[in-house]
Amino acid sequence: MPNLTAATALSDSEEIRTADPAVSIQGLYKQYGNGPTVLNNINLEIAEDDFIGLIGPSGCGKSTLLKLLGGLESKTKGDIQFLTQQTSPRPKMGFVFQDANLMPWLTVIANVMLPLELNGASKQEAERKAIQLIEMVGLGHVKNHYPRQLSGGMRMRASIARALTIEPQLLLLDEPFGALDEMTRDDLNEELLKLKQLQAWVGVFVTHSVTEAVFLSSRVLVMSANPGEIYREIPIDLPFPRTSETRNLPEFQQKVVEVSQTLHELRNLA
Amino acid sequence: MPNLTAATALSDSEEIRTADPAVSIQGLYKQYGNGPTVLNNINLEIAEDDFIGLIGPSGCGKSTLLKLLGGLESKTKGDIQFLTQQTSPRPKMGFVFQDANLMPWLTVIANVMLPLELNGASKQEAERKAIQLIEMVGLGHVKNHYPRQLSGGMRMRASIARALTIEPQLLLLDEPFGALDEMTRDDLNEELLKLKQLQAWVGVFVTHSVTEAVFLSSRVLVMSANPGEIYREIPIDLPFPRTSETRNLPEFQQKVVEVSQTLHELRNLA
Amino acid sequence: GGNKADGPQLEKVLLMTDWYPQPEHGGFYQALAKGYYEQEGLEVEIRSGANMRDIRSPVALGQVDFAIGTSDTTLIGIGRGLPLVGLFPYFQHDPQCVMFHPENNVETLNDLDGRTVMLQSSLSYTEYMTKTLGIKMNLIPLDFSLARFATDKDFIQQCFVTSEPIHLANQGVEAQVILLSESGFDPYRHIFTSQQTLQQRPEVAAAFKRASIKGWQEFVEGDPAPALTLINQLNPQQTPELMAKTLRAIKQYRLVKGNDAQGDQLGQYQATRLQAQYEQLNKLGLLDLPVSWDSSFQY
Amino acid sequence: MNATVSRIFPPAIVGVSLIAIWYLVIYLFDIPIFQLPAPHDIIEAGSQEQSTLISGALQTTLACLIGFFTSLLGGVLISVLLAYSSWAYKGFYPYILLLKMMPVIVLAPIIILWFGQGLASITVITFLICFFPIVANTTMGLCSTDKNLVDVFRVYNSSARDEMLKLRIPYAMPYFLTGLKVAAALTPIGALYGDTVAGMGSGSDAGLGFVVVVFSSQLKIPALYAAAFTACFIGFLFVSLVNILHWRLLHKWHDSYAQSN
Amino acid sequence: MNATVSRIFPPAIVGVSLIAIWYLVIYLFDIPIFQLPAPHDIIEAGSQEQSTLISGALQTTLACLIGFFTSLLGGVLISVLLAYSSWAYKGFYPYILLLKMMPVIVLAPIIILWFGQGLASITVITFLICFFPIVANTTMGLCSTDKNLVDVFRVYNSSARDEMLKLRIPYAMPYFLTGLKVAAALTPIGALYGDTVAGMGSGSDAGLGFVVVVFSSQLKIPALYAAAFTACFIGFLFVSLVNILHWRLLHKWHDSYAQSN
Ligand SMILES: Nc1ncnc2c1ncn2[C@@H]1O[C@H](COP(=O)(O)OP(=O)(O)OP(=O)(O)O)[C@@H](O)[C@H]1O
Ligand SMILES: Nc1ncnc2c1ncn2[C@@H]1O[C@H](COP(=O)(O)OP(=O)(O)OP(=O)(O)O)[C@@H](O)[C@H]1O
Ligand SMILES: [Mg+2]
Ligand SMILES: [Mg+2]
Repeated sequence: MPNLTAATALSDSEEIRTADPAVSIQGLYKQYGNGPTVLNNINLEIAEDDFIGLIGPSGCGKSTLLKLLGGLESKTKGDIQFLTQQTSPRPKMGFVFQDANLMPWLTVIANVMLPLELNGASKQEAERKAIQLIEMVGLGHVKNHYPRQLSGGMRMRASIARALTIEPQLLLLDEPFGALDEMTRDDLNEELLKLKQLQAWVGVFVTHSVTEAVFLSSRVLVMSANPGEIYREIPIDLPFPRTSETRNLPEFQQKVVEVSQTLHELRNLA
Repeated sequence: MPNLTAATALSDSEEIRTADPAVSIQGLYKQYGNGPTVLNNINLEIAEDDFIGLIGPSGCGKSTLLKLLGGLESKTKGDIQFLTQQTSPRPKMGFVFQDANLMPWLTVIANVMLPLELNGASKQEAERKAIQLIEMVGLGHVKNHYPRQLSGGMRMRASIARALTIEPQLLLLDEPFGALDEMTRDDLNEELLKLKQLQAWVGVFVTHSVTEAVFLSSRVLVMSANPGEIYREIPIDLPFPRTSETRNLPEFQQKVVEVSQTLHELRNLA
Repeated sequence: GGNKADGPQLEKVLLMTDWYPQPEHGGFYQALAKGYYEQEGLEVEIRSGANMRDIRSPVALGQVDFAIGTSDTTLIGIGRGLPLVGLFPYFQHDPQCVMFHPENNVETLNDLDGRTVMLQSSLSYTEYMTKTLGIKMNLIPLDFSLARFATDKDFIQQCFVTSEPIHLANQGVEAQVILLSESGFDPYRHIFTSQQTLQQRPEVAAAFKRASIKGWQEFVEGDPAPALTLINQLNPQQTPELMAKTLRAIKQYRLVKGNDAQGDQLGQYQATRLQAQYEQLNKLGLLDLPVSWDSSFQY
Repeated sequence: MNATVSRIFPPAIVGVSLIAIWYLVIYLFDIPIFQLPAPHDIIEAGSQEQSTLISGALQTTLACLIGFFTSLLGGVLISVLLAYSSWAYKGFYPYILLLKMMPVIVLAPIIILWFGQGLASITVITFLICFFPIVANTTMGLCSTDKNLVDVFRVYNSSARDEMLKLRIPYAMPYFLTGLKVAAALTPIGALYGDTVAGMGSGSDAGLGFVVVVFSSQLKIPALYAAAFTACFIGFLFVSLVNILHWRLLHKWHDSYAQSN
Repeated sequence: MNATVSRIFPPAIVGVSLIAIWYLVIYLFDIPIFQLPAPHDIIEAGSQEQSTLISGALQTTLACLIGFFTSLLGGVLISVLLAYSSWAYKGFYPYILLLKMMPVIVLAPIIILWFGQGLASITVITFLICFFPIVANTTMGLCSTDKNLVDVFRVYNSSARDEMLKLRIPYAMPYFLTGLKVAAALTPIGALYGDTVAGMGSGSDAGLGFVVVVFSSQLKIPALYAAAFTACFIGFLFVSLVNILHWRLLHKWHDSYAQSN
C-alpha cells in the first residue's frame, strides 16, 4: 500500500463515506506555547454514524486531537466545524479523559450525575440514569464510595459512566479501557456498541489495543509521531451490530493483522 | 483442572521452585477500615530469580497486594517477610504506581533522579544513571519538561525510569505499560528483561495483558475477586533470556491460551 | 546635700514623660538645654512615654528613674502595691479638661449629665464625677484623635487645656473648655519615682528636683528659647508658633506656679491638698491596700 | 477513649510545663505581680471581677459573632467575584489590600461617621481585620483548581455559576478553611480593638476591650490578664467552630485527613 | 506590551473611579476636611510634611523588614516542627493560637520588659502579628500533601528530613505563599501598632506610627492620610515581593498559572 499523506488518505476514503459529515477538521495545527509542532495538518471528516479509532505511538498527539475536538485546547491553525443540526455551536459532548479526573469530594454516583446536573436535569432523572450506567460498568456495589476508595480500573469505569449519562452527540474517549482486564474490557466494548445504537452519538476514541480498535471502529486512523499526522486510514467494514462472535470472524482477524502491520510499517519508517 | 484454593495452589507449585525464597507472604488479609475483605488469606513465596505476573479482574486487590509488599498499607492480618541477606529490614525497592505520581514541580530528569538522591547518591551519579534510563524509555528529548507538559504514556515511562534508577532488590510494577502502544510496550518489555538480568531484582508486576504476563513472568498468578484470592498459579517455564522471537514459539502461544482460559474459567464461575 | 560634681563622671538618669516632646514638658528640656542637670552631676535622658500603657510599672521596676504622672494615679498605684513615691509637682493643677463646641450649651460639669463623653478610662475624675457628684455620662474611650470633635458638633471630649484647643483653633474650629479640676477633685501633675531610688540615691533625686525646678522657673519667667529649640529639634511637629501658643496657655492658667493666694508654690506639695485627694480616692474605693498619704510624697 | 486521651494529653503536658515555667520565671527573676502575675493571682482576680468579665464577654462575643460571620460572607463573596473575573481581580485586589493596610486610626473616624459609635462600628472593624485572610486564601484556592477538573466542567458545558459552585468552591475548601481559621483567631483581637476605638465605655454596653483598657489603666494587672484570657477563650470557641467545620467538610476526601484512615 | 497594559488598565480604571466617587461623596454630602480630606489635600499635605514622612517611613520600613523576615523564618520553622510531629502539633498549636489571640495591650509590657523600648520590641510585635497566617497556612499545606506522592517517598526509604524538604515543603508552597501574602499585608499595620505601643517618640527614631498619632492629635487630617498612604506603600512593596516570589516559584508547574499558558 502506498504511503498516503493525510490529505490523500482523506480523499481516498471519501468514496467509502455514506452518511453526512458531522464534524469536519481542516488543516489543523497545534503547538503548545512555542514548543514543537504536535499536530501537523490534520484533515478529517467524521460522519453521523462514525466511530473512529485513533491508534499510534505514545506522545504522537492523540489526546491533543481529542482535546481540540472537545474545545479544551486552543488550536494553533486550522478549523474544526460541527455540522449538527443543533443551533448551539457545540454538540453535546461526553469525554472520557486519559486520567479518570473524578471530583475527589463527590461519591461515585454524584460524580456520574454531575454532567446531567450541569445540563439542568432534575435530581431524580440524573440519579436514575446514573444508576443505570453505574450498573453497566459494574460499580453498583461502590456507588456511594469516594474516588480514593476505588481501584484504578474502577475509577476509569466511573469516568466512563459519567461520559455516557448525558447521552452525548459527540463522544470522545481517551484510552477508556486501558486500565481494565480483558474480560471487563470486552464486555464494556460490547455494551458501548449497544449504547451507540441507542444513543446514536458520533464517536472518536483512542486506544492502544489493535483488537479493540478493530472491534469498535468504523474507521481506524493510524497516527505517526513528531509531528503528529494521520499516517493511514483503515476502514473497518465489518457489519454492525458486532458481538463477541464478531471477534472470531476471519475478516476481523484480517483487519487486526492489517492494522498491526501498518503500525509495524510505521515503526520501521522511524 | 480442579479449582484449587490458594493454599493448595501454593503447595502444588512448591515442587517447581528452585531458588531460595526472597519474600514470603503468609496468611495475608487486608480490609480497608471496616469495609469488605479485599485480600483473603494470601500465601506466596517469591524466589530470588522470580518475576511474578499478577493478573485478575479490576478491583480484585492487585494494587493492594503490591502496596502491602511495598509497606504502603498496613496489613489486617498475616505476615510478610523479606529473606534477603541485607541487614536492613526492608529490601531496596522500586515501585511503579498505577498512576504516574510524578512530582509536578520537578522536571522529568529531576523526578527520575529523586530516588537516588533520597538514597544519598551524588548529583552526578544520579544524573548519569537517570539519563541512561530516560533514554531507555525514550524520553531523552523531553528530559527537562515538567510532568504537565507530557502525554499520559510519557508520564508513565518517566515513572518507570524512576523506579529503575536505584537498581532495586525488589521491583513492584502496577500496570506499568498499560498506557503505552504495543510497539513501545514490547520494546520496553524486552528492555526490562535485559535489566532484570543486569540488576538481578525480584519482581512482581500487575498487568491486564495476557501476552505481557506470559512474556515477562516466571510465574503468572491469576487472582479472583471478592474477596481477592490467588485463584491459580501458572508457571511459565520458557527459557531466559526471552526476546522478540520468544513470542513466536508455540510454547509461548500455548501458555497464553492457558492463562486466557483460566481467566475465562474464573469469569464463568462468578 | 551638696553640689559636689564628681569630676566628669555623670550619674545617668532616665526621665519618662507622658507624651511626645512638647512645651508641656518645657522645664525639663530647659534644664537639659541649659545644662542644669549636668551642673548637678546628672546625665538626663528624656524619653517619650506616649505609648507606654502605664508608666508606673517601669518606675516601680527601676527601669525608669523618674516619670511624669498625677498625684492621684500615684496614690492608686501605691494602693496596688507599687513602691512609688511622689517627688515634686511641676504643674500645681492638672491641665486636663473637657472641651465642647460653643453651641453645645455646656456651662458646668453638671451639664455633662446624660451626654456621651470621650474620656480616658483611667481618669479618677470620671469616677469622682459619676460616683461622688452623680453625673451620669456615656463614656467612650479616648483615642487622642481630634477628627470626630472637628466634625461632630455634639461631640465632647477630654483634652489638655494647653494643646487640643490650640490645634483646633489652627484649623478654624472653636472649642470651649472646663477644667476637670473644677469638679473639686484637684490632683497635682508631678514627678514620681520609686521608694528604692529615693532611698538608695537620695542625692540624685534631690539634684534632679533642684535642676528641674530651676528649669521650670526659667521656662515660665525667663527665656524659654533653649527648651523650645530643643523640643522643636526632637519633634519638628512642634513649630515655634504652636509652642508660643502653648506656652501662653501654660502661663494663662498659671499651671506651673499656681495660685499664691491659696498657698501654691512651684515644686511644692501642700499637705492639705494631698490629704483631701487621699480621702476622695479612698471614698471612691480606688485604693486597694492601706495607703499612708503622708509618706507617699516628698514634701 | 484512647483517641480522646491522645488529643488531650499533649496540650495538657505542654500547658502544665508552661505554667511551671511561668511560676519559675516569676520566682527566679522575682517578677512583681504588676509585671507578670502568677496564674493563681489571675484566677483570683478573675473570680473577683466575674460580673464585669461576663458582661464584657457577652458584649464582645456578640461583636465577634457578627464580625466573624459578616467577614465570612463578605470574604467569600468578594473572593468569588475576584475569581470570576480576572478583570475584577486586577482591578480590585490592590484596593482591597489598601483597605487591609490602612491603619484603623485613619479608618475609625470614617467608620464611626457612617455606623455610629457602638456595636455596628465595632463589628465593622472586626470585619475589616478578619476578612482579608479569608479573601486571600479563598481567592488562591479558587484560582488553584486542578486544570483537569476544570476541563471536565468545560466539556459538559457548565455554566460559570456551576463551575464556581460545584467545582471551584469545593476545591478551594481547604484553602478557605485555613483562611477562616486565621480569621477566627483574629476575631477577638478585632472586637477588642474595635471596643477601644469605637466602643461604648459604660454599663452593659462595655465590651472586653474596654474592660482591658480600664483594668490596665487602673493597674489591676491580674484582672487585666483574666480579661485577656477571657477574650482568648472566645477566640477558641470560634477556632473550634472552624475546626469542626473543617473536619465535617474534608475528612471524607481530603489528604489532610488521609493519614488518619 | 499588551500584557503590561492589561495589568495596568483595570486597577487604573478602578482607581480613577474610586477617586471620582471620593470627590463626589465629599461634595455631595459636604464632608468636612477633618472627616475625609480630598485627594489633592492629601497630596499637598504629604508634600508639606515630606521630610517627617520620609524619615518615619525609613524607620518603619526597617521594622517591617526585620519583622517580616523573622516571621517568615519563625513561621516556617514552627510549621515544619508542627508538621513533623503530631505530638508537637497537638501540644503547641493551642498555645500558638493563644499567643495570637492575646491582646497586644497585655503582651506589650512583657515584650518591653524583655526587649526594651524601641526597634527590638516593635519588630517583636510585628512578628507576632505576621507570623500566625504563615504558620496556619504553611501547616495546612504541609499536612495536605497528596498521599500518592508521600507513598513515593516512603517506598524510596526517604528520611523524614528529605520528605519534608523535597516533598512537603514544595507541595505546601501555594499555601505558604498565600500565608506570606497575608503576612505581608499585615506588616505595616504591625509596625505602626508596634510604634504606638513600644516605639520611641522623637527624633529620627520615630516611625510612621508616631507620625500618625501626632498628626491625628493635632488635627492635621490630610497629613494623617498622607502618612497612612505612606504606610500602605510600604505594605505594597512587601506584597509585591511576595507576588514576585509566587510567580518565580509556581508559574512553571502550579495550576494557579496553568490558565495563562
Ligand atoms: N483506600 C481505600 N479505601 C477503601 N477501599 C479501597 C481503598 N483502596 C482500594 N480499595 C478497595 O479495595 C479493592 C481492591 O482495590 P485494588 O486497587 O487493590 O484493586 P486492583 O486489583 O488494583 O484493581 P484495578 O485493576 O482496577 O487497578 C477495591 O474494591 C477497592 O474499592
Ligand atoms: N500542556 C502541554 N504543554 C506542552 N506540551 C504538551 C502539553 N500536553 C502535551 N504536550 C506534548 O504534546 C505531545 C502530544 O501529547 P499527547 O498527550 O497528545 O500525546 P498522546 O498521543 O495522547 O500520547 P499517549 O499515548 O502517551 O497519551 C507530547 O510530545 C507532549 O509532550
Ligand atoms: Mg494521551
Ligand atoms: Mg490497581
